[in-house]
Amino acid sequence: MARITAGVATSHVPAIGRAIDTDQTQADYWKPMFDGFEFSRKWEESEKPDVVFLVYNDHATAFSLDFIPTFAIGVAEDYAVADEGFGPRPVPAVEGHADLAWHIASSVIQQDFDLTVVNKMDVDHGLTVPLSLMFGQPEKWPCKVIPFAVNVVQYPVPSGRRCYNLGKAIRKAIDSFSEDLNVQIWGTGGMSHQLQGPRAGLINQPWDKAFLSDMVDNVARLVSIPPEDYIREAGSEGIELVMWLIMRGALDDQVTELHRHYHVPASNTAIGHLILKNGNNS
Amino acid sequence: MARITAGVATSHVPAIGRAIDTDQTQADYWKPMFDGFEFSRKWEESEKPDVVFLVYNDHATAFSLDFIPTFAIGVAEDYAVADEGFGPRPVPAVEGHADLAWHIASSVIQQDFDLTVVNKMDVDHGLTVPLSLMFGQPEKWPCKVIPFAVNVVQYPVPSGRRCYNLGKAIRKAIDSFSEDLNVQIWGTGGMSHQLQGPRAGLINQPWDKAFLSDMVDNVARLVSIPPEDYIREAGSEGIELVMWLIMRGALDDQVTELHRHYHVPASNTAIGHLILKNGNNS
Amino acid sequence: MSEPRPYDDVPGTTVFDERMARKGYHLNQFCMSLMKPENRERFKADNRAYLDEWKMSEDQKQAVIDRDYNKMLSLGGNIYFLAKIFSSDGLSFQYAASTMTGVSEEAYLKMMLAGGRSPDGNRYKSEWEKN
Amino acid sequence: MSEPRPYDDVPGTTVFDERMARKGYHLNQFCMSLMKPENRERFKADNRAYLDEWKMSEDQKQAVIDRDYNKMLSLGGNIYFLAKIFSSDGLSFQYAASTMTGVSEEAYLKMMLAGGRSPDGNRYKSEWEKN
Ligand SMILES: [Fe+3]
Ligand SMILES: [Fe+3]
Repeated sequence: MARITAGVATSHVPAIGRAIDTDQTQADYWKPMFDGFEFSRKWEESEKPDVVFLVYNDHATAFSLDFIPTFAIGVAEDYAVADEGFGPRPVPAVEGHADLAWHIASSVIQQDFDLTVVNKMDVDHGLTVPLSLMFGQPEKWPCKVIPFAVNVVQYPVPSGRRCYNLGKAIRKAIDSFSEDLNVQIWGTGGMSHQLQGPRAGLINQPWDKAFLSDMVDNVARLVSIPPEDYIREAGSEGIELVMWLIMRGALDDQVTELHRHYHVPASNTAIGHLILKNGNNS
Repeated sequence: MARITAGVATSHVPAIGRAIDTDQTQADYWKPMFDGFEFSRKWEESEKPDVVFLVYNDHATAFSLDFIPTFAIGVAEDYAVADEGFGPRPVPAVEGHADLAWHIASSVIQQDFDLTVVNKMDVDHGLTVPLSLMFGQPEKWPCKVIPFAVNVVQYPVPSGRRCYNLGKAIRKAIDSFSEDLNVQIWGTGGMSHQLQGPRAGLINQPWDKAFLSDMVDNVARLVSIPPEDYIREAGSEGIELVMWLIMRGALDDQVTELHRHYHVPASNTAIGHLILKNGNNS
Repeated sequence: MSEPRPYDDVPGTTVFDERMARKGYHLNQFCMSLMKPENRERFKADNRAYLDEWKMSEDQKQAVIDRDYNKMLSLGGNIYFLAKIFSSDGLSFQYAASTMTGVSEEAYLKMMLAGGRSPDGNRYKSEWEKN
Repeated sequence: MSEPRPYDDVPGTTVFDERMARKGYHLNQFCMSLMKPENRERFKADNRAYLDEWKMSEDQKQAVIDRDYNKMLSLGGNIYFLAKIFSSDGLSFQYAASTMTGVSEEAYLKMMLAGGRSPDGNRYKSEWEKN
């Protein structure tokens, strides 16, 4: 039986990708940010997940305004790394897990989530930056990845509660997959940031820190946050945090916190990171 | 306030489009089928709807396997008529109602239906054949159209109950639109037919006739029909009938039947047609 | 992926579920390409050469060349995609359906005019096996 | 379409909802076209000529030529789409953000290093109007 062993939350800023790809992770500006992921890379080396179910958002890369799916699941065998305007990041292509992805798609649609099923899509920094943060710079990613794209660009975006309930449906799907697989679910994006307008640069550290804590043991508060509160308190792009709730919904009510990291700034963004072991047995 | 005044159900076979476009509607084969729509065209002339919310499915035209949305709503100003392999049908382009479409999209997403929002798409016979049946061959379609595409091609497709509940959400959205508009909702596709395999040509007249009756006053039975029953009883393509349930969900519990027509065959398909006035005041 | 489905016992019918969609991805995308006139021309000029541009199995290619629609269905083809092939050939859905049922187009048309194939005896595979 | 939204009172912020998405459709699709190197080259060679190929308003075109990102936002641009413009110019998100806040990139960087813009005083338009 496939089982979700852990949930990972992490921001996914493009500048982080650039810092890695241009070998600046030890520069003064970046070092404190990357230091917080050292534990995580070592932990992944011992965890050796078979599959990462990776919740992210497309940033006007695979999806133009012609076609905006609220939720899209990738069921392909592989995914090319997108050219976001500077050429593709120099990272390995992403291998999918079509069997599990199709199983999840089928199960979750039958649980009344109206997914778009995607056989071909290029993946942008939203997906590749978390892989780099957690796995470093291997020749080949050490596991398969199921990309799950959430619309957080064009309003209305799905509510935090909808996302959390979707996480529960994904959990049910993974639990019912017959192959023995170590599956992690990652929720990416956030934390507070605003990239646009005269209010750009907004960072709300107390709000972010409360969010990190409540991800562990008070998710009920988080699922009730309406979109306007994310915008007001965490900046217009802080809404990405609803994707963390998909991850949280897929875990047990009780989880064990293995690691937490918070750093300001990375470019315009507050970096938040959590590793939650599924269940309360440590 | 916008209001849904009526629901229309009708099949949408490509051969019907060809019969219209090549002037064969009075041929022996076709006449009885088209006669059943004479009432409907006259009725539309006096109803003069402002907008038709048209539920249909794309038949591997706008959506390839690269990208299959469970539910997609068109929010564009206009839609081109698709070339399905013989050149586009010689019918007018379709004008959208972007204001109302966006309003519905926003409302329905906030009611936890995970729509894909589409700004550009060509529309195939699934959409244009019903327009021809109901409006004849005008220079210009007499109303605006909001295309709503449902995946009934790649399993799992949305359940009948999910479709019915979606209809209720659409109703709520239309009821809350401030402009005074006469809106009809059409559910298209069906009735029994199977286009593939050694069982092709299946037609289940008693089943279809019961479905037509229960659309009027026993929809509770219909929403409980599981997908495998559609396949077994109404042929592999009979599953299109779940789209009628979206239309039915958007109407009052009580409706007044204005017109019913049933004819076998049109090419491989049993043709069913209903006009339901919203509410039980005739 | 191989759990049984409640529709697996319907005879003479291939439900296009994820098992089939995966098998048929390249076959169906090839079909989709026939919506462009220039591709139709190239395909008609040389079926084999055009098919060789696609990541399809040899079985799939041969089934296309043979216009064996039942075979294509069993190899993951979906009927709405396969329709692009017989449309390119200038043939109708009714003709294609008749070839899948193994009768002449005339006999098929006659059956449809008489009300179509009855569901009686055609609901379960077991009913077909008896005969 | 003009009902107020609960986020309308957030200052200095344009939420990309359907009101903006409709306004900005062609502007954003133009931006998307800059993901192709050949389009970037043509755009860079002659901004105006390239923009004239798109169904954009004159205001939108002028805002692009002026690299006035706040103006583009007000005309329906979405920041992830607009990013294709400053990426084509070889400029960073941080630089673009600084131009939108009306300070130098240096001053903006300093603010970020000091922990970013505080939410205090920046939650409601009324707070900005007082100042
Ligand atoms: Fe992001
Ligand atoms: Fe159809």
